[in-house]
Amino acid sequence: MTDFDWMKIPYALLTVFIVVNFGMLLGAFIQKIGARVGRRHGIPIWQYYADLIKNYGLRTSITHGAMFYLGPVFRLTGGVGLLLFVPTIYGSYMFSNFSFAGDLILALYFVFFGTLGMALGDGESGHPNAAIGITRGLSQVTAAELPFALAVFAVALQYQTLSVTDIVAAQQGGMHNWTLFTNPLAVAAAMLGFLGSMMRPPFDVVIAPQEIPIGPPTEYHSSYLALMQTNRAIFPIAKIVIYMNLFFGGAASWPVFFLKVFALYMVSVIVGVVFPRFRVEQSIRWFLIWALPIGVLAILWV
Amino acid sequence: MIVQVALATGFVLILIGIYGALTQRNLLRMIVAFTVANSGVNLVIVAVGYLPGRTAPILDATVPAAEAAARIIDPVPQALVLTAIVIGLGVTALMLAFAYKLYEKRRSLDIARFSELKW
Amino acid sequence: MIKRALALLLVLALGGLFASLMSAYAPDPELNPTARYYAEHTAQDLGAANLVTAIIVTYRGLDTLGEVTVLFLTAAIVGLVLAQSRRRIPHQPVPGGELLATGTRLLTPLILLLGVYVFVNGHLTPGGGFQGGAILASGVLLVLLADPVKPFSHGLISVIESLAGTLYVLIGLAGLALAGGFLDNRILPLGEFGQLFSAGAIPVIYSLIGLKVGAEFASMLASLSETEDL
Amino acid sequence: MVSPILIIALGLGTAFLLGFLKDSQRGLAWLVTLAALAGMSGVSGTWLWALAEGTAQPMDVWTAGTPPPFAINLRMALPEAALTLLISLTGLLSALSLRDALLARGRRAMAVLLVISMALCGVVLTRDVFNLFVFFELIVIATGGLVLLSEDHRAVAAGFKYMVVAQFISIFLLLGIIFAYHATGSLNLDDMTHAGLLGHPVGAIAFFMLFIALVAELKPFPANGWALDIYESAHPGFSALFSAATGAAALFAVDKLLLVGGETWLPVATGIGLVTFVAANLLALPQTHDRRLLGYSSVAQTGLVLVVLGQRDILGDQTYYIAGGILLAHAVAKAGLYWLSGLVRERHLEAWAILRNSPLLVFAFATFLALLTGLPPFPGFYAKWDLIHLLAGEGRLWLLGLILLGALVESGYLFRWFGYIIKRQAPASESLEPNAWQVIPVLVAAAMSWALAWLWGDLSGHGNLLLVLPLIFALAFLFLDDLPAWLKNSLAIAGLLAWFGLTYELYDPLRLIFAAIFLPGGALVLLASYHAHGSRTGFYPSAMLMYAGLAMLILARTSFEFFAAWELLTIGSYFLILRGKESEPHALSYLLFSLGGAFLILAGFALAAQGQADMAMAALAQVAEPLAPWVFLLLAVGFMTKTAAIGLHIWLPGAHAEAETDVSPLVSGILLKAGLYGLFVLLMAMGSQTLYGLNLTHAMLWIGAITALVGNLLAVFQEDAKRLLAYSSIGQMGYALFGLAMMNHLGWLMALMFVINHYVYKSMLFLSVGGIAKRTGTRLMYRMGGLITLMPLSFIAVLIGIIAISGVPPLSGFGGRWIFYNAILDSEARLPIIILFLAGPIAFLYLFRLIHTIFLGQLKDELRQIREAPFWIVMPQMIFVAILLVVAVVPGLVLRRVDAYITQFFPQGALNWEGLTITSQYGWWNPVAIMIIVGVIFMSIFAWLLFVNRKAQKVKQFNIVFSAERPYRPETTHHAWNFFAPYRKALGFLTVPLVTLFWNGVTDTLHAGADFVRRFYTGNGQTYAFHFIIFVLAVWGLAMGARA
Amino acid sequence: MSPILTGMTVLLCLAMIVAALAAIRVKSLPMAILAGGLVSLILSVVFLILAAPDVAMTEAAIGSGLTTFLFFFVLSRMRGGEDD
Repeated sequence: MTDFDWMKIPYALLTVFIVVNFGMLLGAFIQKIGARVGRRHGIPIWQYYADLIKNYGLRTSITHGAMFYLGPVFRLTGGVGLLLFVPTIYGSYMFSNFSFAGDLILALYFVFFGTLGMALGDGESGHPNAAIGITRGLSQVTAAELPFALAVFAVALQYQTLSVTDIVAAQQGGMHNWTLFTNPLAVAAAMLGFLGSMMRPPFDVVIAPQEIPIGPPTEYHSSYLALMQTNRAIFPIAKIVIYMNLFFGGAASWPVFFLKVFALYMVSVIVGVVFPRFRVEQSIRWFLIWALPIGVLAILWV
Repeated sequence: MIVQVALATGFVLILIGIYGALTQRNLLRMIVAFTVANSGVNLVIVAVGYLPGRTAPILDATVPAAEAAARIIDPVPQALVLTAIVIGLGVTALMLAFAYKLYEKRRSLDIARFSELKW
Repeated sequence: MIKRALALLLVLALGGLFASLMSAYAPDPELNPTARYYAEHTAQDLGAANLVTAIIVTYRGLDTLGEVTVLFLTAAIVGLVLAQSRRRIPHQPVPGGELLATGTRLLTPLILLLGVYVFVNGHLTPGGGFQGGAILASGVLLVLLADPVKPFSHGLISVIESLAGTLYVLIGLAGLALAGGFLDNRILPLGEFGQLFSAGAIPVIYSLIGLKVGAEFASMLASLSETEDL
Repeated sequence: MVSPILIIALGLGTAFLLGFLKDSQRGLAWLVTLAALAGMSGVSGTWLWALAEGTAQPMDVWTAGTPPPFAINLRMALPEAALTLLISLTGLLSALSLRDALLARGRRAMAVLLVISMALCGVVLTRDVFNLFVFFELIVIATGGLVLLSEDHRAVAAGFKYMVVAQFISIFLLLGIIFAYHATGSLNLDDMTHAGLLGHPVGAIAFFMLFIALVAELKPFPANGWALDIYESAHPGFSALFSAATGAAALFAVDKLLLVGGETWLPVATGIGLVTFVAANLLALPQTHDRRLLGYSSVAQTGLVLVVLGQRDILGDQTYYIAGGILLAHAVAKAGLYWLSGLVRERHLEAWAILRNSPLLVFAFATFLALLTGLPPFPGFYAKWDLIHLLAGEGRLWLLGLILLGALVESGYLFRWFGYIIKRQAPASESLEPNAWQVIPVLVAAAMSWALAWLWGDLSGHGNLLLVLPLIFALAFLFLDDLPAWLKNSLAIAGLLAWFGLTYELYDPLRLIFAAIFLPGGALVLLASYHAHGSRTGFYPSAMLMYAGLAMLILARTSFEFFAAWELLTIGSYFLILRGKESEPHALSYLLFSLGGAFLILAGFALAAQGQADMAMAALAQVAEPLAPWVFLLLAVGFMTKTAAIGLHIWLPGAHAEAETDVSPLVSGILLKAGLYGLFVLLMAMGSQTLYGLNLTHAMLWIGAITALVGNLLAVFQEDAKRLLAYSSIGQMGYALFGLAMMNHLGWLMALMFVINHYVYKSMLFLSVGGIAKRTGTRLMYRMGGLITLMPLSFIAVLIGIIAISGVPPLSGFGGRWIFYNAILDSEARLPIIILFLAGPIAFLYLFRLIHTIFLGQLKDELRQIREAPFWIVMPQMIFVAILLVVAVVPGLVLRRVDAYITQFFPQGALNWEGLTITSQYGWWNPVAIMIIVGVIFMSIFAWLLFVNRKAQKVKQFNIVFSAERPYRPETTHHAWNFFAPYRKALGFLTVPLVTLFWNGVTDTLHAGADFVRRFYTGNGQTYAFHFIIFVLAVWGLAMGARA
Repeated sequence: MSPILTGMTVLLCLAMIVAALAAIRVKSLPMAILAGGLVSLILSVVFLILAAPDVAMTEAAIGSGLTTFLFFFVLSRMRGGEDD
């Protein structure tokens, strides 16, 4: 834990910059893989940049009200904040970001900041499908968060600390020190929860295009959408960073970081390819029946 | 001996009265049963005060005041019974008046018919 | 039938209670201290020959006052109960025969006299206010039977009733003020033992009781006689 | 001093004198009657005064100038003086109340009234057992007569039934008398005691007969059908006398006899009293006839006094103080209620709603109710306290439990009735035409109630509650009730702040937090009450009563003070909750749970005190095994009732939701903290306790966790916004309970954090939601929607509130969560922690629903015209918002000192408050930094978005993509009803209202059982005779069985 | 006390019990009332034997006399009531 100094600000911006780019490339890359597996061409690797630039470039004269306006702001603040409250690269002063402001718990709870804002903004759009999407999303995410929260707690118990840095530090010195191997139950629970929070099949009914036109953000467009797209690049990675730090030994350098994030991302992709989509209550039950007991065991086992 | 007989009779009268009061449904018959029971009570009270071979608690030539303590029976139960008899009459009269009043309402003396007030 | 059986059962159980009472009972061989006190002190303290009377009028005078009050209450309540049932149109009951009427006229004064005799001598001989009062009432009853049509003088009865009652209470209070306590008979001289005018206020009180009891009974009977046939 | 015999002479003489008056002079006769009764009251009053002041000595009055036992003697001592005064005053006031009936029936009826008053006094005064019989017969006959004063023709039958039973009674009484005389040679009660009546062969049976006959006059269950019929049909003026005076006299007679019987017969009396008390109260439950209900209550109260008399062996000198407290309270209240019933024409309980037209009469009714149920500051309260303590000290716990159970049932039906009065529709046909002669007795009784309250407080060893400043302040509002509401509100606020200022020095840091919430916090919530117009009758006395209780609670140093304060705040808040529109059943269930909890607390204190009448709260720490865990259990469950822990929570949603707009924050934000305060005090003193190997704090941990889970889950499925908040409170209290039960430093800190936060955001949310409900006319969220533009300030309050509750940084809720995580790392109990984890995210669901369905989505047509909530409702919300922000940034402001304070209990685990970062042994948290970082990121993005979209305009409502159609009806586009349908499908099974079913089952069983049992009162006088004989034999059998 | 007196007492007592049973068992109400009066009347004799002349007088006058009379007085007002 270090205190604030002004240099942290440019360093933090650098982290954000790297992660945004990585996130966009990663997203496109995974789309591309998916397309290739399906024997399609897929999108070009810079497609996300093009979309983003286009949307940022668009001007809109429409708003549905104050919260509609603030929704994307909340959302992106949530993503960026989450990223910045956690040290990205272990042992690096540059990329320890603003982790002095709080520990693991801060990150855990800040996840909801964006979700809440998004839900509020969507709500104000006045579109019933948006509201339905939100109820589904919230219902599912609360169920999916449970095993994750349990796993986090198990890890905190295991290492007797809430400091992310300390947890990563405890996992250094070889793969066998990773939580993955020292506490496999916790990791299993967390990974099941992870699937649920990535908005990928089989847990993607929230934004399922077939049923509802793109779910909660139905009414969002132009620069509003651009902010969300930015967040969509940052947020999964910020989450994965937490997973990586807690369970997979963290990353001491950017290459390791890229590799681990990519690998974790792929887990959800692969699962998504294999399973059909769940309805919300099904996924809630699934988390409660499969993921939750593992989490409970993880805690009891520590 | 005589005391025991009187006592037993008194108790039997009480029991007969109580049995009558519990089984007769006619208001007047219930009241009659109570007078029988009251008679029994009075007999018991007097019997309890009786001492064999003594005389009534009235001082006169045959029972001078000086010998009274050895000659007379206990006057207290008699005084009590006097009161009880009069009170018994009062209650009986009152019950009769009530029975009359009830009969006036219903043209019946069956106690089971005066049970609107319940529960 | 169940009711009878249950009643029988209960009565038998009560009989058991009474039986245990009887089996534990043994007559006193001697007078108990209270009775002994009365036997030894009454003549000299109160001057009454009839101990029962002495107890009723003086020693346990408060009971007797209550007893008179019971009759007073009963008369009042019987009056109250039946007041609502009074006939509105006087009907004509058959008057008693000439013989009865004449006999009544002859007998009533005698009966009343007998009643007075009984209560005035209460402190000397058996009998007293209650018995005398009952005899008085039977005189009234005779009048009622003989001539049901004749309006009965409630006013007179009421005055006698109130007067006797009030005087009774006042004498009691006089005992409080002048003698040893409420209803003490020694507010009047005890006189000579065995005489009519003796035993202090006992004859007076017993007379008042007699009058009051007679009046109450009469009032009760009168109230009843004025009811309607149902 | 005048001779006490004058009481008798006066009554009797006047009764005889009335005969001199003409029948037409009824008015005069009535005045004479009044004068005589006044004279009797005067004599007894003088005696009472002289005896109490010590200027006269107890006196034995001889009659006939002869010493007892040879002549009848009367005794005048303190109890006799009090009872004769009670009797003659009741007679006097009943004569007023009976005026019309007496004038209609004439002087004979008046004479009967005089005679019964006299005879009742005689029963009290006489020491002679046969004299007692005579007086009793007088009472029987007079009762038969006075029953006839009723308009109800069924009264004649009731009178006859009474006489039937009275005949049986007199048989036993006479037999008992003569054999007792035979055994002891005396008719004098004192002589009988000395002569050892019970030692004689026939003595025991003789005593039994005397005893059973006198007890039968107390209308014991089950031999009391006749009495109930009389209560139901007689003139209320007479019923008042029959209940108050006859009951008192008969009880005193039984007491005199019990002194003869000695200790052997005390248990029998106790048993009869207890059965009567419990059974009569249960049987009263299904009653709908007001006077019969009061009859059952009378029977029950008499039974309770009999229990007290039966406990003479352990109560000793206290017997008369306790029995007198209960008896006088009962007598005054019951007489008052009967007189009051004369003003109500219809005979079902709802008809009493007519009283609502007169606040004075409602006040009188409430006074009588409080008197009957033994609430402070009335005598029953002091008496019950001492009784329970003495019982507990002797280990008579069954007795204690049954007494409290009966008292609870009694409170149940009485307060249900009060609810009817306040809430039900009065019969249209009826109007309240107060007749001065009937109102005066009621008001005198109410005044007497307060006088008794004063007197008993003065006599008690615990100090007079009526001298406690906060209570005086609260009661003062009764007199100010006609002032305009704003003026009273200002007074109330000033009072709260002034008291806080006065007592500031007295609080340690922990208490300071509670005091701050109760007093200035209360004042802050009261700001919202400025919106009310008119005089708001009844609001301020109730609210200030609650505040008085709260203020006294924190300062309470002894268990008595604590409990008195507890009862006061309960009753005050009950009145407050009852003010809500639909709150009648909920207020009742609130009260019942609260009283049930209070009784547990009382039992706990009593058990802990071990026979002492009182104890310092701190002395709880000295309670030793094996008692300590039981004390802990009782107190903890009692307090958890107030915090609505699972299983005891069902009162809360209705009570909080149905309360008025500015009451909900009072009862939720402030009142719930009283329970937590109790738990704090308990845990500070007693720590962990183990019962049968079960660690009780561990059990509390589970309860807290399950409460949090179920509370949150239920909140998710509410359609009613205030209910949602109410369930949320249950969940929040679960968290706080959990924190406390963790029994570590941070757990307690977390609980305190919840105390503060919950006060702030729940008060705020209830105010905003209340304001919205006020404007929209509904609390159903699906009827709202899109209100953000119309009620922006309310929206801001709700937004801040839900962010705070959900624990999302940067607002203050996060601090609670952070401490929570640090705390559980110290805890060994993992399973309950897991349950609490489950609860966490669910909170998010209901909170989102709250803000979404009210403010977001589509606006309904009918709500287009509404305005922002009234200023005075919004204003406190904005203050709360400010507080939330401040607490969010500098939580140390309040928590630091508490943290240090807790260290004395748990040295381990204190936080480090150096600098801006709060550090624990596991992690850290820098609220300022979080606020700045989030703020900067947020503002930068926001500024940018504003900049690029600077031309954006708000579009029309339906400018949305909607399946290529333009929706016309806003209802169709506001997704709000059954908002979390998938969740319900997945987890709905957890919300089956098992607890509600359980409690409903309990009450239904009680009702059905009572309804079944009461059928054995067939109404047939002969059946009642059977009951009597069976009763006699049963008591005999049991008494003999117990002896053997 | 002489055996004759004792025997007489026993007989009187038996008579009383019979009369009492009659009072609660006989079909006709007037007969029942009379039987009740008879109990009182015999009782007053027993009182005399038990050396209680005051009580005997009272019982005769009030218990058997006035009470019985009251019964008949009331009964005469209620034609048909006796059959219930």
